[in-house]
Amino acid sequence: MDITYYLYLSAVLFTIGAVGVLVRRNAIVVFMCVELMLNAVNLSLVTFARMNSNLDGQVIAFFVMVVAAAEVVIGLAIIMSIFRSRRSASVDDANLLKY
Amino acid sequence: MHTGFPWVTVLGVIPLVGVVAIMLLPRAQEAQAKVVALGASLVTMVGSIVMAIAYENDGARFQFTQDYNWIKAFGAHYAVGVDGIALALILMTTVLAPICILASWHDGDRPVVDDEADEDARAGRGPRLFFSLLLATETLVIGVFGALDVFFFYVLFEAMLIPMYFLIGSFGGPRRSYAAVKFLLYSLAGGLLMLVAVIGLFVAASHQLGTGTFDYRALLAAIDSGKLHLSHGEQAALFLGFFIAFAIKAPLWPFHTWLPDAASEAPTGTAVMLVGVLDKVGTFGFLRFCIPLFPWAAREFAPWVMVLCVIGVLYGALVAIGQKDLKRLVAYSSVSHFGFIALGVFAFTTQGGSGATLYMVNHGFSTGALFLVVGFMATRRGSRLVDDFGGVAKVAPWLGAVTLIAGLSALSLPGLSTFVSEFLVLLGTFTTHRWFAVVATFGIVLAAVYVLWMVQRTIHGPVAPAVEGFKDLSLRETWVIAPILAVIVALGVYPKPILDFINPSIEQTNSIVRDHDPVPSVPELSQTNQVDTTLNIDTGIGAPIGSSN
Amino acid sequence: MNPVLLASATTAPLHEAMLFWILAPVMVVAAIGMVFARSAVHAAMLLAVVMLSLAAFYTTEHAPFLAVVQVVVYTGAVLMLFLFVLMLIGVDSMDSLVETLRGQRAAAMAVGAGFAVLLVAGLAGALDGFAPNGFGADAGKNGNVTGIAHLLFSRYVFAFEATSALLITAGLGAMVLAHREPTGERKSQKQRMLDRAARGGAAAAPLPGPGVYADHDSVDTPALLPDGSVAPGSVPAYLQVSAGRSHVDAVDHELER
Amino acid sequence: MTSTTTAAVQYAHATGVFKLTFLLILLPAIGAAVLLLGGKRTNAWGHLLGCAMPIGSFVIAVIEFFALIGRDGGENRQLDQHLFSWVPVAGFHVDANVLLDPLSICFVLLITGVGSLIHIYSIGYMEHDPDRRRFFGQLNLFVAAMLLLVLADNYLVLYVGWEGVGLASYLLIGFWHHKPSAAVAAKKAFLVNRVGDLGLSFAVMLMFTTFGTVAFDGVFNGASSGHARTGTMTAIGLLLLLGACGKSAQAPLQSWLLDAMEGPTPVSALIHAATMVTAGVYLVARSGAIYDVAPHARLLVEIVGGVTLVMGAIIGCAYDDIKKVLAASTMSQIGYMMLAVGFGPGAYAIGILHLLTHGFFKANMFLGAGSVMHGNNDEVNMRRYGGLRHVMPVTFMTFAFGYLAIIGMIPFSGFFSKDKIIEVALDHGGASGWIFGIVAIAGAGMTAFYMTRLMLMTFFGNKRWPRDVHPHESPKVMLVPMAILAAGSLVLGYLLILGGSLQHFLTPSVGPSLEVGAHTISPVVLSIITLAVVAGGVGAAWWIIGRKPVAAEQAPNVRPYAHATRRSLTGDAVNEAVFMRPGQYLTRALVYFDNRGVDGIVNGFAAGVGGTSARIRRVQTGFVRSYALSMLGGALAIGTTVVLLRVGS
Repeated sequence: MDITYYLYLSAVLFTIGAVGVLVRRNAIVVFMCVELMLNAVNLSLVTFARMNSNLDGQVIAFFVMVVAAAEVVIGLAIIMSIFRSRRSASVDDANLLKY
Repeated sequence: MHTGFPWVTVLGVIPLVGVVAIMLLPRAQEAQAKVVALGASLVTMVGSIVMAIAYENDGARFQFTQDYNWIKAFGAHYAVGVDGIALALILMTTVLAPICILASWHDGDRPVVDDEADEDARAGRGPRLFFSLLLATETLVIGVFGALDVFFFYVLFEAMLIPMYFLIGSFGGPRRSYAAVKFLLYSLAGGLLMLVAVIGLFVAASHQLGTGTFDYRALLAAIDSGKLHLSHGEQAALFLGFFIAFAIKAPLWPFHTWLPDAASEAPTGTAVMLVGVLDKVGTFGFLRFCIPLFPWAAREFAPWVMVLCVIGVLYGALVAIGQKDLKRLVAYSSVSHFGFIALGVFAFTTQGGSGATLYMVNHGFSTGALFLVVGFMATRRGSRLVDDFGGVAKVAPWLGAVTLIAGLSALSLPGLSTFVSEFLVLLGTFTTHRWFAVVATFGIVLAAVYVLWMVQRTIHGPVAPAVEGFKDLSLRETWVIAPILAVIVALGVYPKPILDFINPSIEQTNSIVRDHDPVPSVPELSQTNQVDTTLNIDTGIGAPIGSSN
Repeated sequence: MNPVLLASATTAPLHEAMLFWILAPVMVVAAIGMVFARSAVHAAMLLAVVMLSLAAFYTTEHAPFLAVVQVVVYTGAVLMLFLFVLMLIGVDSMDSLVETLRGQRAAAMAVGAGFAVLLVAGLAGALDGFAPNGFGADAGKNGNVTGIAHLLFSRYVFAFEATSALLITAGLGAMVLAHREPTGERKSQKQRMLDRAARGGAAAAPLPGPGVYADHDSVDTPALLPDGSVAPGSVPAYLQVSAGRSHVDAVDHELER
Repeated sequence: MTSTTTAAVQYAHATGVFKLTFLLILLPAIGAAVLLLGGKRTNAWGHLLGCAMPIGSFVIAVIEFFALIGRDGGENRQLDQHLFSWVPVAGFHVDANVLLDPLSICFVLLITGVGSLIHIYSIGYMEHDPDRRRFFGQLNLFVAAMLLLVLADNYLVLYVGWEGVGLASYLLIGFWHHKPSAAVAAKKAFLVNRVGDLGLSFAVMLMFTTFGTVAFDGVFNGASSGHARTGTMTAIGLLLLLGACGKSAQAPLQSWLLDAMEGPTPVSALIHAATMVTAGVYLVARSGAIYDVAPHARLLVEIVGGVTLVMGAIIGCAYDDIKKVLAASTMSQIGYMMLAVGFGPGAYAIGILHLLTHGFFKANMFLGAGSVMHGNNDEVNMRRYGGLRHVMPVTFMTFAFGYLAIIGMIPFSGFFSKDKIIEVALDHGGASGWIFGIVAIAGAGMTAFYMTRLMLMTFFGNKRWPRDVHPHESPKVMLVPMAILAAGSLVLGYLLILGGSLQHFLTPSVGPSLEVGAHTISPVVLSIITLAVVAGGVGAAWWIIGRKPVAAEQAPNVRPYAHATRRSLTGDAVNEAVFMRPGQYLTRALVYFDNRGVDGIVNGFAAGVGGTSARIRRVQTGFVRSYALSMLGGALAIGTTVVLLRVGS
């Protein structure tokens, strides 16, 4: 097995996550799909680190995780406060910023 | 490179000082803004007159110059100075400015009764804003006329739009926002073309001269000495860039349609400033940039430009005849007059150029007077429609009289200033482009039609019921209109002082595109013995008399 | 590095290949399932599958530290946070998967497919003839964790400090966003009890817990009063809703009989 | 070709009393300025100042006239006074100069003399008008402009005076501007004159391109040097003629003069009879050097004169409005003058002679008509007059002098001047000589007819004035000027022709009179023929009108030619059909085109941009997922492009 297969797997996961963002309306599921994309990228980074024989890729993946954690915290708080005022977690319902 | 007292800077700064003083006024005393503005503009006027006296007619081409590096990165300078053309136009600007301010005495007042929504929309308006904008306009116009750096000129050229946009958009008539936006967008479109040309000029100069420069005098010298040689294609492109911007500004047919809207919606004083002063930048630009910097293109395009001018002359006059709105009528008459001015500029003769420059000055006063009297009438009647008037001269004889005189100056009655300039323009065109001049001359008949028909329907005839209560000219109105009419008559009888400093500059400008003026086909008697060499103009009919004898 | 090593550099050992070929399809299926799961909770569970599988991959990819972080931070903290929020805003609703934006789904599929093709093709093109610079991340002398620590506190120290600021900001932000100002004056417990008594109609003593006197002590079985009737309020309302009324109904039914 | 090989024109510098020449213009100009700008304050004494100024000019003119006679003949009698440099442009220098020579002094005397009399007359005529001060101001303005016209030493300053008198004429025709008819007539006069002025301005431009100057001496010397092309000179001549036609109401620009009678009668007398309308004759006479080398242009001058002569006479037969009859007669008489000056060097003086005598007798008759109107509540319809000789004897007497002069009765002034013109026409030789001669004789007969008709309808026959009108004689301040003019009508012709005095006097300005060897018809025979024709005209008038009472109303149904005549030979209808209506359609169409066409393109462009952006705006649905889709699509597009570029390169 070639280790580049990890990269192809990463690409497929990333695409699935992207399609998920596009087709799901529930904000939380959309968020999960975003996480999936981030994870897919992390897989790539780790594989690159391995291919290049250094640890920088892993460090970047680490930073991605940290930032993702922060992002999740804020994102979910925003989803909650939106839900509180609108009783809906659908991303389609928040469409006032238009035209 | 500094010569003489920095008059241009000083004149430009005085109105700015006025602006600052107005801004410092507390709201409770905002009515004082008028007085401050009037004072500042009067001081500017006196200053410009002193400058004109200090100007040496046969001195250097540009006088009172100053030159500082502004943006070193691309060779932009703060370079100012005047030649005779700029001097004449600055004089006109500074003389008209106090008149405009006095004419706008109540235009900046906050509306007494106004519904709440409108009050909100006009929250910022008030005399302080109004008169600051007027003074700012004056500063910018002086700067534009005095700029000797292409980039500096461009910046001021565009900056002029800003105060004028707010003057029209905040203080204008019912359709003010439409007019203001149209004015702004139209001018900006032209300005952008000019920006492209300005940059193109810089690039071309930096390719050939090594270092790019915006310095007008340096560019002129380089072109004159052949160091900067623009190819025909470059000249044509750059010429068109400048030309279209100026043609919109002037405005020439068919770029004129913003003018009637803007001029008719603007408050009276602003309309005078707009049509009388601001638009001269367009025709001034032809003389300052289009012709000397791109002589080949100017020669090549001149016939086409003149076609536009001639169309504009007749078209403007004919459309003016058909107008129902007084201010629009005056605006269209200006379209016709601008056709004359540009015609003279592109005739490349001393008579045409001097006439055109003098025409710019005279048109400022003549159209200014027309706008003012129309404004007087519209204020009294509450309407600008011709049909709403009638018999004004019977009720308010002085108002009728000044309307008539303003109208007569618009139709270039001999003895009034416009005649001299119009005749010079036509004469200068006649010597080089006979048929353009002949066709354009019909414009003076049409001018008589629109002026006299307007006069007949408004100030003559039976007194219309709504006109019966008209008051005659107030003291303020008298002081507004009397100086203008006095200048019109004075320049009509004795235009020599202005012509004396215009002439050398025009000759130098034209010398770039043409070796000499056309020579009369029959030399004067003292030279009859010489060989008749220069028969470059004649009707082409018949043979010389001498041969048939 | 000799050519032999290079030749073998891109080939993973057998155990790794086996793990890959087992987990990779699971991950893909789980990811697809996540996208199409009607219930958000199911989606979260499927995401957990993907994440844990990733952690497993990290171990074989010479990234034990990241594997642990993946499990602890991602699967443990982040995903749990998702579940908490799901609980807060209600887990009962099943999302409708009917697309409301015209053409959105088809376009998303098409673009997604195109994107996948682009990525795969791009990767294939980029990796064609690629010679990896060794095999296995260079963990240095002291192993993976120490290596990462060295990097974090030397080359990436500024970024690291910046992330700390980011995390603090995020925490504060979450608090601000989730915070609700009390609308009235905060009542003391004593005052609340007095109010309750004054309102009347309410039991002075605590309500019976679920299953009291009932034939079943499940948490969703209502307590019975001494007369055999169902004690109101003995089952939390959200349990009645979420688990269906089966037990309550059954008890009622029984009693009626 | 009759190329005059005179010495080059050279003007002497004005010295001594001739340095006062500029005062001739300045005095009435000051009067106009004071009266027009002074406002109500000058109401009390305005008319006195208004009279004093032209009288002052007249006094100066008389002094200068005698000083001029006192000098030797030749060029010493042409005196140029430099005032200031007016338009100094490289290659085109025009100075504001005044030129006093025999030709201009004739006009100056006529303008200031007759003008002063009419000013005095106006004191009485305008007594009850609240705007009398304005009237005098504008009358002074006219005098100043007219003097500028005749005293100019170059064509551009002449043009200033030319349009200046046009302005004054406009103001005075529209003096009662609250009357729509007056306002329209004033506008019409100015516009028709502007058309003529076009010709003059083209002529000036052509002179400049040909000779490099517009000064009289330069142009005349250039013209007679023979270096200019005949075509150019013909063009200049025709263009000048166009200007002259406009100002002098000659065909085809005659239509304004009849309407101009809306103005107060003294204005009709001064401007539209005695002075301004003769400016065209002055222009042709002054430009003799040009016409000398442009025979085709000269022929056209003759034709215009001949046509207008007949046309005016025909129109004069049809009108019942006393002022319009006189106006038509003016056209006709100016036609005579044009005919005369068209004949060339020898006949200029004769044209001027008729101009001067006409100035007197026509002003006299207009003032008489004004007096009649004054006594009849401003009625102008002759069918409302009748038998006025009893109630207005002085007016009748003075009018009769004018009448006798215009029909050319011995020894009234008209006899001498008109007879001379007929004589010159016949002596001109060739077919054109005969044609113009016969036309001139026929014109004399027609003049006799319509003037007799006027006399009969006004002063003789049955009394037809309405009951509430009580005709009365006018005050002395009006009668005295009439009497003086009547005296002039009697003696002026004889005085001027005495020993060819006028002709000799004018020689420096217009060239010597031509000595004709043999007359085509001997002068005495010709005079008898002419007098016979005139008698025939008078008799015909008596036969048709004098024998029976005049109806108080115009006969409604008349033959087409009479109808056309009443409509001034349909000149107005032609103007309306050819210029006014198409012009109105054109302006309306252009206004529409400007709004919808030119501005339509601008606004259409703006609307296009606005519409496009409004449509593009709809893409911003607010749905995050749509945006995300576009992002992914964009990423795909960019990525694909990059990959393809890689592959391609």
